[in-house]
Formats: sequence, C-alpha cells, structure tokens
Amino acid sequence: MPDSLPMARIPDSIRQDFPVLSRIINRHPLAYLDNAATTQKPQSVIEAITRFYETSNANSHRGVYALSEEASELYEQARGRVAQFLNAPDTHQIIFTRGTTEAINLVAYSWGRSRLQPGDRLLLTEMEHHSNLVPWQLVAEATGAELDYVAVTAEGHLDLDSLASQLAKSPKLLAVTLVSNVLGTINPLRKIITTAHDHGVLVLVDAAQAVGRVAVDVQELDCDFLAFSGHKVYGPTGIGVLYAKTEHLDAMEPWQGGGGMIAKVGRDRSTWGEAPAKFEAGTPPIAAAIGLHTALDFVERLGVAQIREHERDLAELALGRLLEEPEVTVFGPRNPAERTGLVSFALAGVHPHDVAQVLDESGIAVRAGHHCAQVLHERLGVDATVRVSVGVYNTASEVHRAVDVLAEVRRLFL
Amino acid sequence: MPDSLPMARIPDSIRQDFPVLSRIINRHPLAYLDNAATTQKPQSVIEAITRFYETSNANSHRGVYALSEEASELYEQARGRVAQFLNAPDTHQIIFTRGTTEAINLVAYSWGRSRLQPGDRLLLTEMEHHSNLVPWQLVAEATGAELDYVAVTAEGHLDLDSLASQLAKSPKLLAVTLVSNVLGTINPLRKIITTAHDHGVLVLVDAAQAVGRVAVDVQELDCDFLAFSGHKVYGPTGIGVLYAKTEHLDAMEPWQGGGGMIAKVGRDRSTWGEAPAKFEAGTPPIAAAIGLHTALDFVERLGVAQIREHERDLAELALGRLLEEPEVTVFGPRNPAERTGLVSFALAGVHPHDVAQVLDESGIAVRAGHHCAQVLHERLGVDATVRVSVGVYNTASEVHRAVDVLAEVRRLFL
Amino acid sequence: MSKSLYRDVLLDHLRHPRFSGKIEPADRSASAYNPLCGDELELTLALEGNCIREARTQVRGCAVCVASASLMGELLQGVSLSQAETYGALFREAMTSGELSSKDIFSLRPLLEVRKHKSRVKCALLAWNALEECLQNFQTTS
Amino acid sequence: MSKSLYRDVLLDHLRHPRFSGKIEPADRSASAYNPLCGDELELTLALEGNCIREARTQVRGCAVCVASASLMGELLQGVSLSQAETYGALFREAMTSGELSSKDIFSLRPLLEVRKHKSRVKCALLAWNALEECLQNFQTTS
Ligand SMILES: Cc1ncc(COP(=O)(O)O)c(C=O)c1O
Ligand SMILES: Cc1ncc(COP(=O)(O)O)c(C=O)c1O
Repeated sequence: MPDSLPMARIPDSIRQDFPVLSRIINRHPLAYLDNAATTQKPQSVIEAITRFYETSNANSHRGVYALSEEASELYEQARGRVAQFLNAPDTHQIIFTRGTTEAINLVAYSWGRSRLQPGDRLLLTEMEHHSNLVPWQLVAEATGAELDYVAVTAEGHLDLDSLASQLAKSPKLLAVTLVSNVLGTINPLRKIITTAHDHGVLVLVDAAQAVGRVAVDVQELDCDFLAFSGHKVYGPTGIGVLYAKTEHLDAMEPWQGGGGMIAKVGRDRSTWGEAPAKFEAGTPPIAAAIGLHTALDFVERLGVAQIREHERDLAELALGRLLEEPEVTVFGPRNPAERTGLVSFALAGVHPHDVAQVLDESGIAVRAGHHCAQVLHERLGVDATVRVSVGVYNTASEVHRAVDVLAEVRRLFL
Repeated sequence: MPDSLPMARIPDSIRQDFPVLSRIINRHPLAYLDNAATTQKPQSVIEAITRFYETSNANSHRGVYALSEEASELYEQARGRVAQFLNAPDTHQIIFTRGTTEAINLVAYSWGRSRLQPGDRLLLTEMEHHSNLVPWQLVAEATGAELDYVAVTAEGHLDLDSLASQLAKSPKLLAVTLVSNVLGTINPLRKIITTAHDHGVLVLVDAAQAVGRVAVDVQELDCDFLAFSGHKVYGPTGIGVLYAKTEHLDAMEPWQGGGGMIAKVGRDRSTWGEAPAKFEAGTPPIAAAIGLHTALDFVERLGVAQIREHERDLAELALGRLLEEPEVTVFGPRNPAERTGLVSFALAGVHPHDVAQVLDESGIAVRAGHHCAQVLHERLGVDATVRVSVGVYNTASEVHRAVDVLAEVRRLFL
Repeated sequence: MSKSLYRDVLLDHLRHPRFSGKIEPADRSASAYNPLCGDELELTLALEGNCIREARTQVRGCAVCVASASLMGELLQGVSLSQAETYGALFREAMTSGELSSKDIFSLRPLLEVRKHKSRVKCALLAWNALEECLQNFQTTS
Repeated sequence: MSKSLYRDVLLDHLRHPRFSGKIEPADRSASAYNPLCGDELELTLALEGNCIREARTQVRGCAVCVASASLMGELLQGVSLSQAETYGALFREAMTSGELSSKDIFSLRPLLEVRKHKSRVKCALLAWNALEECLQNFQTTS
C-alpha cells in the first residue's frame, strides 16, 4: 500500500505548524494518534496565548482602562467566533466553560435540578462518555428522575427501534453524542432531534468529538443544548462551550454564583445578569478563550470538509488494515462514511494497555482503556480497547506504522 | 518625596520579566495598578505554557504513552507545588478549579447541599467578595439555611464583638476573606479560626487577595477550606485551587460528574474515585496548572516576605499621599501593617469611573466600581470606589503619577 | 492637557444637567441600571396625546451617563412618541457605526467619542434604555 | 527489537502465571481494582497459624498486573504474615526509590522497570494493594 493517500487533502507541510510533532520518542519520531483525547496545538494558537499575556493581559469586563477594554474585547470576540462557527443565531447563546464536562454539568444543574421531578425520565444512550452520563446520574439521584438508555447495535449504531420505544416514554431530555469517542459512529442527529422534538423531548448534544471534524450547525441540528471542548479542536486546555437556545437560557437559574454574574447583590438575595454573564461566575479563562478563537480560525482555514475527508481516508486505511490483522476485533461501523477518524479495536489475548505500551516503544501514541465509556464497553463485552485516532497532521505512513507494530505485539505476548 | 522607596526590596529590573509593562497607553508608559483584579505574568510563566504545548501536550492521567505520562507528571507536580506552597499536609488535599469562585462553589455544593437543613445558619462578613457570598445565598435558598454577616467597623476591620455574637448562634460554617479586595484589610484569621473552632464552626478562607502577598500556611491557619486564583498570583487565567482538610474531602459527595472522577460507572449508579480526582471531572486546565507551578516558583524566588514589604511600602506611600488630597476619602485601615498593597478611595463629586478614565488617559490602569463587593459598599455608604493596587513590579513613581493626576481630575470635574 | 473623552459639551452637561429631576405624577416612567458600575437612572415623561410634553431624568451615575441623559432630555421635549423612538434608533445606530445618519440628532455628536471606550458605551446608552422601555410600555398599554 | 518493559522474566510470568486461581474456602481474601484500566484482581490466602500456607491470585488485567501478582505469589508461599507485610513494604519502597534494599525480594527486580512508566506503576502495585488489605483485615480481626 502506498504511503500517501490518493489525494492529499491536507498538505503534509501542516506538520510544521505543530512543534511537538518533531519529538523523538523512544528513538522513533512521534506518531501522535490520540487525537480523540486531545489534539496538538498549532503555532498560531500558542502564539495567540503568548501575545495576550505579553500585550493585553487584564481582567475582562470590569475595567474602564485601555488594557481591560482590550482584554474584554478579545474575550467577547472569541465568543462571537464560536457563535459564528456553530452558526448560533446570537452571540449571547455561547457560554464559556472549562470544557464539555462542565458544560453538561451546567445544564444538569441549572436546567435539570429545577425541572425534574420524581418519576420523570432522562434518556441517554449506551455510547455516552461518562461526562454525558454521570452528571445525569447525579441529577437523577437528587431529583428522583430515572434514566433510560438507547441501545447500541452490534455494529455500533444507535438502535432506532430502541430510540423510538424510549421516546414513547416521554423523557424530559435526550442527552446524546454526535460522534462516539469509542466507535467513531456519527449519529444521524438531525433526524433524531426532529423525532425527539415531535415527542416534546429536549435534546442535548455532546459534540466533543464532532466540532472541527464534521460540520456542526446548531440551527440545522435544531438542538436545545450543545457542548464541546477547545482542547479537542486544536485549542487550549481549560476552555469549552455550551450553546443553548435562548428560551432555555432565559428560563434557567444560575448554577455557580460569584463575581460577574449578578445584577444586584443584597444581603439575603440577589438578582442575576443576563446570559451569557449569568452562567459565567468568576474570572473566566480569558487566555484560553482567545486561544480557542485562533484554533477555530485554524480549522476554518483548512476547512472542516477537507479535514473530514482527510480523517475519513485515514480511518478507512486503518479500518482496512486492522480487519486483515489476525486476532483483531474492530468496533464500530464498517462504512467509513458513517464514522470519523478514530478506530478502536481489541487484540485477543493481549491487554490493550500492553498493546499501547509496545506501540509507545515505537514512538506511537495511542490510547488504551475504557475511554470513559464503561457502559459501552460492557455492551461490547470487553473491559478495554485500543483506540487509534487521527488529526489533521497525521499521515498514512503513521497509520501503517501503528498497524505494523501489531506483529511485534503478537510475537511478544501470544 | 523621593521617587524610590527607602530600601528597594525588589529590584526594578524585575519589570523586564513582564513584557506588557513596556506598553505605551495613550502616549504614556503603562502604570499597571490593578493587581487586585489580576496580575501580569512573568516571562517564565508564559514560557512554561508555551513549552508545555510545544513539547509535552497530551491529555493527562489516562494514557500509557510517553507524552501522556509527561503531561500527567507535570500536572501532578503542579499540584505538589501548590501543596508545598500552602504547607498542606498532603498533595491530595489540593483540588484544581477554574479559580477562587469555582472553588467556593464546589464547597457550597458538595459540602453545603448535603449538610445544611432549614434553619441552619451560615456566617459571612460584610466585606466578602460576591464570589464568597452569592454561592452561599444560592445554597441557603436551596436548603432553607439562613445567612448572617459579621459587621465591619468604620475603619474597615471585622467587628470582633459582632463576630462573637454571631458565632454564638452556632453557624455551620464561617466563610471569610483573609484579605479584603476593597479595604486591603488583613483579617486576623488565625485567632478567628481558633475561636470559630471552639464554637464547633468550620471555616472557609477566601485567600484570593492573600496568596503571594502575605504568608499563607494552611496548617498554621488550621482552616477547613481555602481557595485562591492563579491569575492573581502571577499565574495564568483559568486555574485556581481549593485546599480542604482530608476528613471533609472524604465525606463530601462529588459535585460535577464526568470523566476522571469515577471508580466504576454502571447504568444506574456509579462509584467515585478518591480526592482530588473525585472533584476534578473532565479534562483539567493542564497548561494553566503548569503555569501556576511556575508562577509559585517566581513568587518564592522573590520571597513572599519581600513582596509583602514592597507592597506595604507602596501602600503606605499611596495612603499617605491620598490622605493629603482634597475631597478624597480613603477606606480601610490607616495602619499599613494591617493592610496589603491596595488602597480604595472616593473623590467627592466625581464618579469613580470618571476618575479611572482620566487616569487611563495618562496611561494609569486602576479599577473603579463596586469591585464585586456591593454589600460592603452599602456599608461604606458609597456606590463605587477607585482602587489602586500594586504588584511586585510597581514603583513609587507610578504611585506618585496616579495621585498626581487627581489634580487634573478635580480641574475637569469640580 | 486634552482629556479626549471629556469634551467641553459633555462637561457642560455634566455640570448643568438639563431636565433633571422627576415628574410627579408621570404618565410614563422607566428605570435603568448598570450592574457594572451601579449607575442608576429614572426617566419620567409627561404626555399630551402622542407627544412628550416634558421629559426628565434623575441620574446617579458617571459623567457619561449624566451628560447623555441631559442631551437626551433636550432632544425629547415636545416631540412625538414615534419621533422619540426614531431618535433612539438613530442614536443606537450611531453608537454602533460611528456615523450620524441624520442631522436631527446632531446634538448627540459629542457622545460618539465614548465609542472608543467600550466599557462606557453602556453608560451612554443607559438613558436611552429607559426611553425604550417607556415607549414599549406605551405601545403595549395604549 | 528489545521492548524494554517486557523482559523475559515478566513475559514468562505472563504466559505461565504462578499460583493463579482462587482458594475456596479462603481464610483471607481481598480484591483490588484499577479504575484507570479496569484491571481487577482477587487475592485469597489459606493460613496455618501465623503463616501463609498458600496464596493465589485471580487476575483480569494487563501483563504488568499479571506478572506482578505471579511474582508476589511465588514469594508468599509459606512465609509468616509479618514477613509478608515486610515484603510488601520493601516492594513499595523499591518502586519509589528504584533500589532494592533487601535481597529477600530480589525476585521482584524485573518489576522495577515499570517505574519508567508512571501510569503502569498502579498495575504493578495492584496485587500488593490486595495483600495489604488482607493483612489489615487480619490485624483487626485477630
Ligand atoms: C464524547 C465525549 N464527550 C465528553 C468528553 C469530555 O470532554 P472534556 O474532558 O474536555 O470535558 C469527551 C472527551 O474526553 C468525549 O470524547
Ligand atoms: C477576595 C476575592 N475573592 C474572590 C475573588 C474571585 O476570584 P476569581 O474571579 O478568580 O474566581 C476575587 C477576585 O476577583 C477576590 O478579590
């Protein structure tokens, strides 16, 4: 098989934007194939953070002096950039959080605690990441609501019959991932959300694995809530986003209290500002928000459609090669059109951690474990899997290298 | 008055570590005097963040490959550094949060929601920042607990009689700031905490204005909880710390749910990891934690005692000059030994925002407003104040410049 | 020293605010509040048919807020409600674009200086927010 | 190609784990779980007075975990409980310092390689955590 893809959608020169990619790990050039956990950061993002600290650092929102106005402006421009990227109708619908996890917790507390009653149902799916599962367990425990799960089929799709029968129970909310972080499955959310809305069910979308990898348009999806993390889309750690429909934001009580989210504070009670301020208590991660702005610029410059094709091509290559490997079971859809650039597999008789360790000894970084999806792994009948996940800078030869090492793994352990 | 202080505790050359300080604002060199809002970042902190992204970026905690081990190691070393800096008995007592605000909300939810009953009392003080006030209002509203306030004296100290009579009501918790962000008052918390404990009252310390400015030793204080923000101690935005006694951490339920904080996740219920993991759901702000590590190194290299003296000298200078200005009212203790390097004042007949704006036109950055302390401003009988707050890089001449402009302010407005 | 934001016109309005105070009883009234700086303002209107016979503002706030309320006060006396609405829209547009698209609000020109200071734009708009609320109340109740 | 972590000794223990399985009924037993990778392990002891007559581990886990349990099993047969406790302490110390301070646990030397991989240290310690729990139970109940 040739080392490069039929058509180079993204030039290899992109790698020069990412200093970390030139590292040598265990005497091999680093092949970073853990992009579903976090992506590397292009020089432009790192520089945006440095530039902020070197020239405009101040607390946002509250100062009348020039520096603080600059910082506030940069922070709000980042919000505007996110709104535009997601095609949100209004900038005020973008709440900055630490990441996907905090965004979902925000909804679970602010929306969930006041709206759920004993006996109410919440609908999840078997493929949810713990971050879109545990917050709902906590709110269910606190309110007496009950959880149901949409089943996952053997090939790793949402079971639409299961979905239909669960929606018939009239849950208050469906919390569902757009892309599975283990199966790679791209769920047909546009259709699912329409059906859910027909049943009067609100929908929260976990877009952590989707933003920057497949097109995400909140108006087209018509989702009620959507969450993602900056660090998975070439941005910094410590920043994430909650998008929500204005009607929900207006009706929701604040979650965290503190500076910046108030209108007037009295001794016994206070009144709140409007969204997004209402949901952003305390000094925000200003520098990280600015870094996220630059990251979205980076993604848009490459083009989400190009990234999608690049990653799909690499996933197709990985899928094809892994399916030919002895003792290997691959999880998730067989059709590359139905999945993103991540492929999880198991090698019979070898623990995934040992597979990942041997790969690391050849400089190849992949993830092994339950990937924060224990319910899904139980469904798949394995404790853990090995996950290869690509980003814009990965090449066909890196995928080949990873699969080639499996022969060595078998030699060692089997 | 001479332009430099009697003894230069911190050399002026420190300014070269801070690129932003060379900025020209409105044709004047920037005099950054808003350090109580956020401090500037030394080159070493900016570089630590850059270095992380350029060489070691990976998701922490979950990968077996070299890069992820490095990232995890750096993140945990930052935790160890904080523990050491605060003299915490155990590294596990350090929880990373977004900032002071989130740390206090964590306690209000995790400790407060399950422990407070209708009629229980929570004790605050009139000088608390909204971030140590609104979270308690929210938890009081949710549980039926009631809030009391320790009064502040005319000179800006906690009223110890008021404290005694409030403690006699046996509140469950006293939430109190170590240093007021408006008055500059350093509260005698060691004594107050002993008294509170004698009454069986737990104590949460808001150390946002204290860490890096006065000595903070959690074992000496014997506080139950303590919170601070990285961005106020020469570190990055988006990172903060909650310290807590182990017995509390062990007894507290998690607050946010998600990846990283679990032991085992089942469909209906899950079990939790131990502190600190139990309280750190989702991917943490890894780069910011690493930046905080470097910031604490920076502070320790200068020496907290030296910083304290430097800031006290500048505060003394500001205080002395402001007290001589016509139409000026200064708030907070008269004795520089009782306060940190921030001085708030009002100029009769001129709105603080206008004062700050005119100062900005001379390149001087100060803050005007209620400084997220509306209850205190009500107590002081003013809507807003102007606050000058110094950091390690500020000079006597900058303080002189700021006070000198007040003549111009009077000429314009009075 | 020229302090760019505080031009003579603004300072004059600050020192001598026009139409300050409160009409009692008023036909319409609205308050506005800026949580950032604690500025507070009350606008009261006395009407005659569809016209504003008198408009007064009571302000506790900064120079920009006081001057803007005073300038608005001058403009509103005796105009029709729909004219007042137009003024409001024109002023908001001008604060966004930096261009005065109508001579009718030429007197507000000094306020455009505030655009350089994003954090103060809210101060300049506070009186106009109260006006908007008065007019909305009007439309829904009439 | 030399794969540094997986030396011959470890691989041999992985392929042929010593004293694996479960003693039923056991005098003492304890389970350990690693939430990071889902590894699970159960240690069962048969005692004779203050001595371990037999120790067995049942492991679902990675190579490091299996090998460590197997090496521990070899060491524990027939030793006194206090001896077992000492071994545990010595091994933990060695995993921290990188130095084997006693010849008694020389057989555990291959496990020290794991120290280079912080994330795997927990795997090496899992069996020893179960041992610690067994011994604690013992002390409090005896
Ligand atoms: C599908 C999915 N949801 C949620 C998360 C949580 O994101 P974060 O850890 O950035 O909060 C992740 C990644 O960890 C994910 O892959
Ligand atoms: C005394 C005090 N407490 C709490 C805070 C809140 O800190 P942060 O905004 O970093 O959460 C601040 C600063 O804003 C403060 O000065």
